[in-house]
Amino acid sequence: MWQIVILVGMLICAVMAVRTQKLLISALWLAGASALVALWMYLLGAPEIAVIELSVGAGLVTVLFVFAINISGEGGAPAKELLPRSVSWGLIVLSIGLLAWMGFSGGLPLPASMDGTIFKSVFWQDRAADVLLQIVIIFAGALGILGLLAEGKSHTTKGED
Amino acid sequence: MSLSMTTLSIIGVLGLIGIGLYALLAAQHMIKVIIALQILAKGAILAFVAAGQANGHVSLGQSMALTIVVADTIVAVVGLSLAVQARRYIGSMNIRSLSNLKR
Amino acid sequence: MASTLLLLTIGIPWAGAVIIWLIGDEYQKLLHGIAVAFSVAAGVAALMLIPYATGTPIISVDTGPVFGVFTFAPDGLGVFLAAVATVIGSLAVIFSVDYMKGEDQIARYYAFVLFFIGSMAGLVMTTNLLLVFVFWEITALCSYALISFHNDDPKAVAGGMKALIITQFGGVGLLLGALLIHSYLGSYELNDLLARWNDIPAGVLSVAAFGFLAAAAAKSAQFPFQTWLPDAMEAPTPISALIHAATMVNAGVYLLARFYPAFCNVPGWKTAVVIVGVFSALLAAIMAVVATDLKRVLAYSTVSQLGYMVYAVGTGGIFASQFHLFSHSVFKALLFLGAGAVIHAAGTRDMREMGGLGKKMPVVRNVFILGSLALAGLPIMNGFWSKELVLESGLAGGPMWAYIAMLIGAGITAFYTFRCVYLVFYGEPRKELHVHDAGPFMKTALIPLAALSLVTWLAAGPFSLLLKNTLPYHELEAVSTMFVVEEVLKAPATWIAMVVIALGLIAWWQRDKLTGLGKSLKGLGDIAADSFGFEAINRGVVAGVQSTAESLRATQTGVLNWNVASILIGLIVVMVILVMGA
Amino acid sequence: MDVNTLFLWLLILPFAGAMVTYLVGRVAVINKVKDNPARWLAFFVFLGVDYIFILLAQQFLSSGPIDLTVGTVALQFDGISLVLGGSALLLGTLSSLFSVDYIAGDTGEEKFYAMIIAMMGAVVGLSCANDLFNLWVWFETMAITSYMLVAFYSTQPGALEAGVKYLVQSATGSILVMIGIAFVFLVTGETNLDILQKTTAPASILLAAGALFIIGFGVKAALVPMHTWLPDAHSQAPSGVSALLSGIVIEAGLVAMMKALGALAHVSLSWGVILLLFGAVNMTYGNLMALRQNQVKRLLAFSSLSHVGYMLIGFGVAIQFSILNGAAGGFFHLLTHTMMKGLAFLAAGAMLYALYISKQKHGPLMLEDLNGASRKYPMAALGLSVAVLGLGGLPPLAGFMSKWQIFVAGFETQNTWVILLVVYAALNSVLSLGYYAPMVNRMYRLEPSATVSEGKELGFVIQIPLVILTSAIVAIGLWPSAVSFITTPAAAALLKAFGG
Repeated sequence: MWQIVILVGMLICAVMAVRTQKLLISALWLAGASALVALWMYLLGAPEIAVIELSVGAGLVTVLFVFAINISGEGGAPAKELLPRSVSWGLIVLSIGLLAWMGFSGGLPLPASMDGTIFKSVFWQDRAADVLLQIVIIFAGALGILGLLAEGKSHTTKGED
Repeated sequence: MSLSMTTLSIIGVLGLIGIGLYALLAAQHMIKVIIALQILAKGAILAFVAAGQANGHVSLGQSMALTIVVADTIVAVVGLSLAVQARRYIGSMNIRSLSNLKR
Repeated sequence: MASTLLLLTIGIPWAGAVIIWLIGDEYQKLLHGIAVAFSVAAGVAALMLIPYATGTPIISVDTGPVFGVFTFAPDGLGVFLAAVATVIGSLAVIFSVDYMKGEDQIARYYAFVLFFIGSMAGLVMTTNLLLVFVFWEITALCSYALISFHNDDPKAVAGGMKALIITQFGGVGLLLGALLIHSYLGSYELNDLLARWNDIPAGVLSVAAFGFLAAAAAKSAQFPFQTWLPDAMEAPTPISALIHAATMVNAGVYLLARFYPAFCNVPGWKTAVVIVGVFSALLAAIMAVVATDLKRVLAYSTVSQLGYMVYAVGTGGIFASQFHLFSHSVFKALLFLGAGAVIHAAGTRDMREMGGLGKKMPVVRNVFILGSLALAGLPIMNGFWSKELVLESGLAGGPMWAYIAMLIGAGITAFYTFRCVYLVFYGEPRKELHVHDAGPFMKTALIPLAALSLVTWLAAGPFSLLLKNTLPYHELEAVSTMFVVEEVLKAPATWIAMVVIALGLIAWWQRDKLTGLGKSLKGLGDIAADSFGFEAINRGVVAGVQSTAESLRATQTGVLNWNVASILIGLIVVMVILVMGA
Repeated sequence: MDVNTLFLWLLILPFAGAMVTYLVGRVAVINKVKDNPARWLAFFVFLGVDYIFILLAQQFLSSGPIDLTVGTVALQFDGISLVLGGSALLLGTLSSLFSVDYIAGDTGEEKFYAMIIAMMGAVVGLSCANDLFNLWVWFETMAITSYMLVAFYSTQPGALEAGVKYLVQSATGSILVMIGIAFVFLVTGETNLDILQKTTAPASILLAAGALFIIGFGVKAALVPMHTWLPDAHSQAPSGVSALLSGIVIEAGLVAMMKALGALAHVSLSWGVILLLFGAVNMTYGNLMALRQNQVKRLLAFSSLSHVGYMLIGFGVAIQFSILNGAAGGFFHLLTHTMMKGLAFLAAGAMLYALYISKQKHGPLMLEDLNGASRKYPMAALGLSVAVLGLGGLPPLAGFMSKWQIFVAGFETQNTWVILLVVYAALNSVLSLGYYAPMVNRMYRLEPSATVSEGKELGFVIQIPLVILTSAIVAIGLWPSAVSFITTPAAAALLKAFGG
């Protein structure tokens, strides 16, 4: 029963993150959702990823959001949606409904016994290829931010020739 | 309640995805859009962990989930910097002012 | 030797095209010289190839199962049309030296002309269906580039686009046929089809047959695809001559004649071919009567004469159709180049502004009249013999109504031909035009053509022998020239035709007395001037596509939310399809 | 060096090279070196990767697929890697050469080169991935590297807007793919593609996974209606990047989709049908949209949609009817589209550079600007002409031959519907000439537009890629079998992935 409470809490946090008008509050709701997701994953027997999600999802990302909101300021007054609300609802209900129906109609596999592998060795050794690529992704992300936020004039030398 | 943890997790995943996608349809501010992407990412992470838990390969599931955390954080960061840049050079983070390229 | 000559026939013009393109526009004189040299050399190579004519491929390069064996065979049909393309083509090039003097971008002009000639030679000599399609499309591309040569003129560009799109549209029929044949025979080899057409299911074969017919009709500007040819008149006049006499439009008739043995057994195919021929011949002839643009008259006459050739194929007269094609190439090149000389001198294409030009340019007048006589089918011009052969074959192998329609067409042909000659060269000058006779290069091209249109019919015997010996599947008989002469002179059909043609002439002579009739026909004339509504259909299709495209642009909203929504729509659609399909 | 080490180097070198390029470039920027060495370093990194790739390709052609296992993650150098990796490296090399002048002096030059190397490295890796999750990671790496490249002109509103839309839609697609992978993993506990292909059985959750793969990867592969980011991104990116996006990235999305669907080959019998349907829609939509465009790069971007349609028909026929020629034609068209669209964007980019960028203007290249361009920019005009005529499917250019092979495959099915679809595709080719041909015409007009007469001369280096690609397109058109040694193994690999 208490699992359902966590689950519902998680979804409510997400809904609030979407519904809230103030961006800062919205980011905080997101952090809340993140924390509950982490808790849920802990319950699923995945403590390592839960810790990481807590620190990155609820910590780092929130900081980044606050930082960005600081730069940009709060958004303006709420305006009418660009997409009619009924269309949005229809699309979501249809697509998620279909997904859920297709997902559950065949029945989910029964819980299997744990394979007993250790996260550390799976992550660092078995999936080393993914890990190496994460480095590339981080590198690319860093360059992306640097490239985007770089101040200064474009075409510094071209005007001279 | 006879719902298993796996079933509950999948419900949670679908819920997060639905909320995230709805946010993408309704959001008018770039920050909100990035938040929506983050909600979607949480759904994906949860899906992998739940899948790993269900089939017994929980470490494998965690490992893949971790990769997703990294990738999606980077996406969020790049997205935020794009948004900040848009604020600087377009003057707004609103989707309305980001819809000049069309037709 | 034969394979070398064959490669030279295709390769020389292409090499010339590349060289001219590399030289660029700087050296005008050099360009003219090179173009003439290469085109004449190609013509010589093609003529030298004639004695080596054979039905079996002499060049074959295997490129694997998908693209087949690239084969070339200089059989009677191929080598003959290659010779027409290169020889008439080289005369058009010689004519261009005067006509295009001082024009800008002359390199582009000559490069495409030579590329065009070489591709046409390739089209008729390859026996691989894929290569047929390739060359087919290249000729379409070249005609587009040349029709819209004056590409600052929107009319020229539009004319070129129309030619390209319509012939490409027809090309889809060729593609359909070629691929169907390949999928059932596993080969692109043309002779395989002619030998093994029985292995293809009847329904499939008939789709292929009608696909080829559509392709041929589009290329030869036949009903109902005839609308592009008159608009192609925006091209420089030597190009019109090239398209009408040497290359392009011949390809359609060639295609029908080439595949006749495989398709003649398809139910309804021959009738369809006859109908296409008759409609084209009659409609175009009527349009020629009301046209006032000199080149348009000639363009309609081309459609009409091609109609005769198509009709001949439909009635089984392969020899007659190719023989008429031969005559037509010569006299139509002559007429177009003559018209080019007139237009070059007069600076207008409108016949109503001409008149009385005969005295000022006697040479052009004389050759033009010779060409007109051939077009009208008067003895002893080459057009006479071949048209009579066509009509005779129609009487023997086609339905009676078609024959009568074609006879009427012959009468109308005579009528509009003489109208045209009279309006241009005789009567009182209607407008003050400072004209001069043709330049030396123009004459170099015109005079041989005039001579040829007097004598090519003498080649009937050798020509039929050539076809018989190299086209084993066509079941042709060799006839001697004398036999043809006797046959034509003895046949009552000839005399009927002569009477009709004479009636056409008398009608022109007595046109003033026929005003009553003329008035009653005015309605028809008006419809004819508007291309019997086909122009409207063309315009409607184009406008429809354009406006659909324009309204479709609204779907690119540029709004992020909608973009995401479209992803979801895609997801829902795919899931529904999967659920329904499962 | 043994094959496995070589393979590893093929995967690592681009990223190592990217980092080194960035560092060298950064140092040069800090020290205010006038001609940043990063531009040439990038080119040489590409050459190095090309060399390793060729060695591996030779090995593959002589003794079959090369396997590499990192931990438990399987990678395989097979025919698909040969086509996609080869195209990526070819166009990447030429594009980096092209960008030497184009990007010179722009802020972030060193990052630009690092990113294109990394992006192409990711495509090569993607083409080798034989593990469902690893495939996604390569895919995501490619996506993240491309975000910044699209928004490279980070002070231009257009580029930023395009970047935002691209990022959000691409990330959405990426999440959908992840959910799909999670579903597959949930049911099977496995991510190896070979094992998955043999073990998966029909189940509705796996059908959902397949739908998610088609849509998720379809966003990147620009299937209509998931294509909406493409015209913006392709037209706003620097031209070298536009060429890569249009010539490589969307194809990489398509290949990733094929690989992922291969894992679910036995789950449904209708994967091929869905691809064929998307193919039909893509062709029509792309052509109609391109018909009314007046910006050159946007027009080319829309035409990419229709070319994805042709590839989809080839792959769809191959999957649905197990016809080798369909896959071979699809890969052949992938290869020729890489060359043609790459050339088209590079040639248009060369003119954009001469007319606008070199004067520090950021206007779009309009169709009117092309008027009379052939006199001043003969090579760029010729290249663009050859490229668009090839795209329009005119022989004897490469695009015709690849379309032909797809058509041959369609007819080989001897299925009326597929044959009608192929005829429809051929009619679409005719329709596409409606916008390609006038474009060529413009360039050869006599009266140059005002923009052209004020344009700057083009340098030598920027024209080298144009010459190479133009001659390659003509050469392949004249001798189409020249590349069948690449496309046939790729087709075999695809059919094998679908258990055929």
